[in-house]
Amino acid sequence: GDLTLQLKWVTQAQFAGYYVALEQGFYEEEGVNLTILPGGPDIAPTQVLAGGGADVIVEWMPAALAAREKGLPLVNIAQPFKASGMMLTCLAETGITDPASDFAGKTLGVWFAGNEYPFLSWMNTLGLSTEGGEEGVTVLKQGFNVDPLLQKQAACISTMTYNEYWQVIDAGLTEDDLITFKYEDQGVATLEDGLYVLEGTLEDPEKVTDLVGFVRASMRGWQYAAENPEEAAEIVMENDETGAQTIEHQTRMMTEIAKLLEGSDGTLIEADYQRTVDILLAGGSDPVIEAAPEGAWVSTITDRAFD
Amino acid sequence: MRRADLVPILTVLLVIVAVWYLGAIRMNATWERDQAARAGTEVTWSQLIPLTLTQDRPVLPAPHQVAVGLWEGVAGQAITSRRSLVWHAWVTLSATLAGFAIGTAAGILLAVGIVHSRSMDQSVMPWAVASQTVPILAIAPMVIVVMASAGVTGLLPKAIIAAWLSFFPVLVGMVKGLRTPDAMQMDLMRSWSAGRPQVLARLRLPSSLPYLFASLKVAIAAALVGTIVAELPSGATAGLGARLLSGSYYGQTVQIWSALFMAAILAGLLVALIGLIERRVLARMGLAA
Amino acid sequence: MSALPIIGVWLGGWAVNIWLSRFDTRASRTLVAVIFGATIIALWEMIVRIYAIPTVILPAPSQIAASFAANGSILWTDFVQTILKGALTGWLIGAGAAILTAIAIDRSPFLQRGLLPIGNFVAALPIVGIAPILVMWFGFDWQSKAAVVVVMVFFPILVNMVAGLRATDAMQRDLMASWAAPYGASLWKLRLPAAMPFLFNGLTITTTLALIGAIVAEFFGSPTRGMGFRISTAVGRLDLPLVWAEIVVAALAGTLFYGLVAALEKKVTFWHPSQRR
Amino acid sequence: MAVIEASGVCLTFQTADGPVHALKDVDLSVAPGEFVSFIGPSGCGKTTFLRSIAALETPTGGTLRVNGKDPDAARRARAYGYVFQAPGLYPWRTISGNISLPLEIMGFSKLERAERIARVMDLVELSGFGAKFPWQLSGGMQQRASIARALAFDADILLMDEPFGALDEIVRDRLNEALLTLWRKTGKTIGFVTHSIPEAVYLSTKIVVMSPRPGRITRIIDSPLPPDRPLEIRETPEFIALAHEVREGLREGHGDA
Amino acid sequence: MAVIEASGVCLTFQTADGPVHALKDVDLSVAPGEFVSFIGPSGCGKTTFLRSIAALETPTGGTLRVNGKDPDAARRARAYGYVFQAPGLYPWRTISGNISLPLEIMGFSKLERAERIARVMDLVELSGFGAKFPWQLSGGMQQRASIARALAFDADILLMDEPFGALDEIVRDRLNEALLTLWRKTGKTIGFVTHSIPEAVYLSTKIVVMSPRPGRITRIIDSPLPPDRPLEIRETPEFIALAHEVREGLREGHGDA
Ligand SMILES: Nc1ncnc2c1ncn2[C@@H]1O[C@H](COP(=O)(O)OP(=O)(O)OP(=O)(O)O)[C@@H](O)[C@H]1O
Ligand SMILES: Nc1ncnc2c1ncn2[C@@H]1O[C@H](COP(=O)(O)OP(=O)(O)OP(=O)(O)O)[C@@H](O)[C@H]1O
Ligand SMILES: Cc1ncc(C[n+]2csc(CCO)c2C)c(N)n1
Ligand SMILES: [Mg+2]
Ligand SMILES: [Mg+2]
Repeated sequence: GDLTLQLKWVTQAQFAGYYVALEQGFYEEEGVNLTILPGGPDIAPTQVLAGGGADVIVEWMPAALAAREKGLPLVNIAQPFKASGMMLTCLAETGITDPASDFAGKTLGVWFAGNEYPFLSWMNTLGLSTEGGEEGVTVLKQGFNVDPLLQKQAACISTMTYNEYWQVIDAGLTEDDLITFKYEDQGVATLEDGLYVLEGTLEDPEKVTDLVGFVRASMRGWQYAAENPEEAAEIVMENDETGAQTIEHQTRMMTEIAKLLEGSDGTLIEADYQRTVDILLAGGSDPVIEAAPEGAWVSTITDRAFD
Repeated sequence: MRRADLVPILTVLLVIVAVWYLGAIRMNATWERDQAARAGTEVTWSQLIPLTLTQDRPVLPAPHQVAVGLWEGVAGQAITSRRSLVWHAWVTLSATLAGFAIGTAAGILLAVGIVHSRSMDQSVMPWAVASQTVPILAIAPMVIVVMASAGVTGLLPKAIIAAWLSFFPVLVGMVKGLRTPDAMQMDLMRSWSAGRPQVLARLRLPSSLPYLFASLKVAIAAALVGTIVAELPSGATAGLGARLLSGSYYGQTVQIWSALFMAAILAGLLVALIGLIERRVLARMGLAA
Repeated sequence: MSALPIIGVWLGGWAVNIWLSRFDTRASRTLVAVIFGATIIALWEMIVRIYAIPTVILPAPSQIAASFAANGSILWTDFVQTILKGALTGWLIGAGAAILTAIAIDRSPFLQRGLLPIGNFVAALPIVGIAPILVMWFGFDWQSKAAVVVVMVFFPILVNMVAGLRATDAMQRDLMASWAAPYGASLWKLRLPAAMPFLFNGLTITTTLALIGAIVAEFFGSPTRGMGFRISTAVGRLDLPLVWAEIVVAALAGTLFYGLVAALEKKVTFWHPSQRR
Repeated sequence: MAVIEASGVCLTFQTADGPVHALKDVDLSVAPGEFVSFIGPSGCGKTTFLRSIAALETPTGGTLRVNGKDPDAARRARAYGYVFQAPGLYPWRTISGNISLPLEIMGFSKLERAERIARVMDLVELSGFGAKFPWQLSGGMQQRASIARALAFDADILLMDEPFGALDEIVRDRLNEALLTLWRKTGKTIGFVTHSIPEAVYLSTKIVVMSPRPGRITRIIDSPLPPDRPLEIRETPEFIALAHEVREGLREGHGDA
Repeated sequence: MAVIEASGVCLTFQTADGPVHALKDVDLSVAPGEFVSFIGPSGCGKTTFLRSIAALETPTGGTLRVNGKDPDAARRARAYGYVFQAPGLYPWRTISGNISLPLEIMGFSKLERAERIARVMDLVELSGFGAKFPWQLSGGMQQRASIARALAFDADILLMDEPFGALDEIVRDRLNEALLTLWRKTGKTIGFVTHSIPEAVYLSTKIVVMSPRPGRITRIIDSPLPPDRPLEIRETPEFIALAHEVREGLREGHGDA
């Protein structure tokens, strides 16, 4: 049957698996007619899903769980990404070496529109206020690019291992000029780029069959992409309507993405889920979610897919 | 534009380009100095100037860099290519024209209603003003999502945002235009006992045309702005707005400026086109200035 | 079936307005506009409830009002950041600069002929496109928003003001010449007053532009306050009632801003035919 | 039967500064084929009275009958041709397009329109200018076109409100002569407002002198001049005496300026 | 010495359709204290000549001297009061504000301004209307205000371009009388453009008849009428004869209308 997938961001190698599966005809083989909707900076996939504009979305778990608490019954049906690619990239010249002691009084760039939750959790665990001042950190709503760091408007900015970090490097800074803090290393990594549907969708057996086929095909796509990064990058390039991407950048991104995929066959690992929930629950007065969610994920789809 | 104006216009343009070059050198120099400092060397002015004008990611690209970017975008690609500015301009143009058509039709219809119904005049006008203070551009992403949920995708959501911005100038201009016939002209119609539709078709509409064209020029520019902003949030789809955004996303300032100039050229062409139609129509009606 | 009450309310509001509009007094005019608005809000509430439209798509007016009441301090902070600091400052600077420039080039036909076509052209451009660039140049806080507003409002006001300074009719200029009036006197006593209707044309048009510019610029980077920031963040958090509360603030502020400038216009250009009746 | 029959006509405008009595107790009877001039100082109600006849204003008192009907019925029966002080031509229509407009509205066939346009253009000496736009013509020619427009649909009653006010004296003389000829040929009833005493005397069979605050008729002077009037008649003693009488009548009602 | 001395004055406008010869070989000499009227069909260059005298246009040939200087020097010496056909009042100033404007520009003291404003307002019968805005007054009152404005600073030469064109006959008569009185009292030199033959004859000591294409002077008629002229003088044979002569002069130069 027909399925629509809403991506979290613009067409790039971050979503190569889906484009590869589409181009290679994996979805067709499963009898799924997939439409991929690219995202953008101000498109909230959760809202698109709620409005019925898509059947499945690629979303970060913190945003998904926060939306679930708001009453939108999101359910994780598969988790292709094992590890988080989030990090904070700082200029070495600011003298920051340890987040716990050096962030206070600094200006940090953060993405909003649902992407701020991991950062807020981290600051919560560090006990730093995000309201500015000497004791806390000043938060900037980071725009679409890495300029705040290049322009020295922020001491650190949010980057993904597979994307923005390399834009900083491409801009002419060297690894020595930078110091990075991966969320994975800081113990505050949350699950990224999972596949979510509305609870209601799972009550429709036909849709469920489609979803099983979709997840199976997607994981074949991911596997193929990880093994053939250059070809995957080519396919992404073909699907990019803006014509702004470069093949070098996409190939490199695919290589980095492959690292995040390692260790996942698409099935959500409960321990990872639990860690994410704990991080989101932690943090004093203003946790991202108030209570541990119930039924926020199912394994039925992946179980059927990878039988 | 008259011949005699050419010299002053060119002079002013020349000054702008000169100031631009100076600005580019100044703004891009910081980065070169920082790079030199990181490498532990010094740069002299004579080294600096060529460096600042050839950066890959300049803070302010030099005019010739933009010109090259524009040229490659327009002439360096097949126009069906995703990298062709012509193709992106076409995507934007089609939504702009659709929105402009919707906005113009809505503006004219509302104006006709307002001129004929006092209760419409009193109730619609204040809210039309208020409607323009809604930050439609800020909620453009939401509009797109909400429309998508209603099954409306593609060109139409962008066109609706464009229409929202362009109906207002048309409405205001047409209300004014439809009311320009003076008391004497209305009285003449009355002395011939002409009906309302006849007065509308033979007096109000023709006399409103100069106002209509003036507003259309504003409206088409507004429609273009609306379309471009509507293209911003969905960064991966086509159009000049998407180009602008992806340029910004990847720090490709040359790409931003090329898209911006393409938009400027598009706006200029559209306004000029309406001006041309205006002159034709008004000349045929004997109203040419 | 469920559409019946909706149509009923619509027709009811319309009928009341048709009846009221016959009086055509100041009070009745206001009342008509208010009833029109109230009808639309009532229809909105009914549509949302009857068709059970999800809040994340379109919240009901009642939910928006509740959110408005609950988030007073947030809305106020955003209002100060975006409207007072960003839009208003930018508008004042842009208008001031445009007026001074217009006076400066007024004496030079060369500059006028060179600058005006370019100004006209720039005034029609999608200036919001430069927002990312100005955020890059002027930083994240309100200064870059004000800069966007300055650029957006500068040319429309300049073009209007220059046209206004030239709008004196030939007879009025000849009179000045016949009195051998020096430049200063004819600027101050003839051209500036005569330019006011044009200037205010530019000023009123740009009030809404200023708001749009300030809000949109926040999408390209901002501190953690401001209406554009709040709208995009709240959408991400599916807090749509807050989004709409911000929109209401923007519309109110915009209407107020427009109204103030229009009132000032009325005071300053009381003599112009369009202001008399 | 009188074409225009006014008795006790009053018209009061309600304005922000209180009521303005534009017409008060106006009695007048105009026979078919008469040429009636209205003269009087500014604001005495000449225009208002002419407009009332044409049903462009509604009197607030008294009775006013046109062709035995009430004025609005006469208007709907298209009894009037009205010429305003300014030509009021539509700039986007050519001269013949302008003359054609009322004919189109009244539903004349294309053929008949062409025929009538040719006839009236000839009458006002504008043949050959049909394809020109109004602004390509001098003021006097425009005014003639507007008269042609009012003549085209052959209304019985021609109402003219200072039609020659803006023209220079020589042109005015010519048009006055042409108007007299037309009137003699067609036998229309003409109501004519003017500020000029010689013009009123030269043209009319009946001169109505009005005075302001409130607007009323102070004198009705019947002209003894013959229908055939060369321009030189203006230097005859009868003419000068008549002009003198009109001037006297005007002075009476002219309290202040 | 003549106040205005024109010899061989030519003025050609370069237009898109080729040159327009607005004035050709105009010779005229005006003595101090004369009242000169210019009359002629539309477009014959009356306005252009008046504007050339006031240095609002520059002749393209011949010589023109005012008070022995060139016109621009005379303008800078504030030799002119100029009244245009339309009142041309500044709508954002009250009537007294308008009259005060040239006085402010010429640097009169506040006290003197008030005194002069009162005097000229009285002269044109506008006392009591000082605080009104122009649009609150009738056209005739506005025109009188504009005359008051030109009188306020007491220039030697008063140039008036159809100042009474828009007024009704009675008001016009009154203003004509007032203007004559003023002229007799002050001995100013007045240049006056009109379309009305009786007005020209009534006011002037010298009537200049012009004709168009190219604009030139066809007759200069010196008036034998005495300086003291009651309105009734217009019914005297001398007056009528003079008017006749002017009309003849006009007809000559009047090819078409
Ligand atoms: N629509 C109106 N509302 C209020 N007052 C009016 C209106 N029309 C005319 N008047 C007033 O009625 C009076 C008569 O006006 P009307 O136009 O009939 O005078 P008139 O004799 O034609 O004068 P003129 O010679 O200046 O044309 C004037 O005092 C005028 O101010
Ligand atoms: N600025 C100008 N440019 C070109 N032609 C002009 C200009 N001013 C006047 N003319 C032409 O010069 C001629 C004389 O014009 P002028 O205004 O002096 O006539 P006039 O005698 O005052 O006529 P009227 O009685 O209509 O006011 C006309 O043919 C007119 O079209
Ligand atoms: C306004 C804005 N919001 C969010 C992101 C971040 N973001 C969302 S998905 C994703 C992965 C691709 O790099 C990233 C970085 C951004 N860049 N700009
Ligand atoms: Mg009148
Ligand atoms: Mg003239």
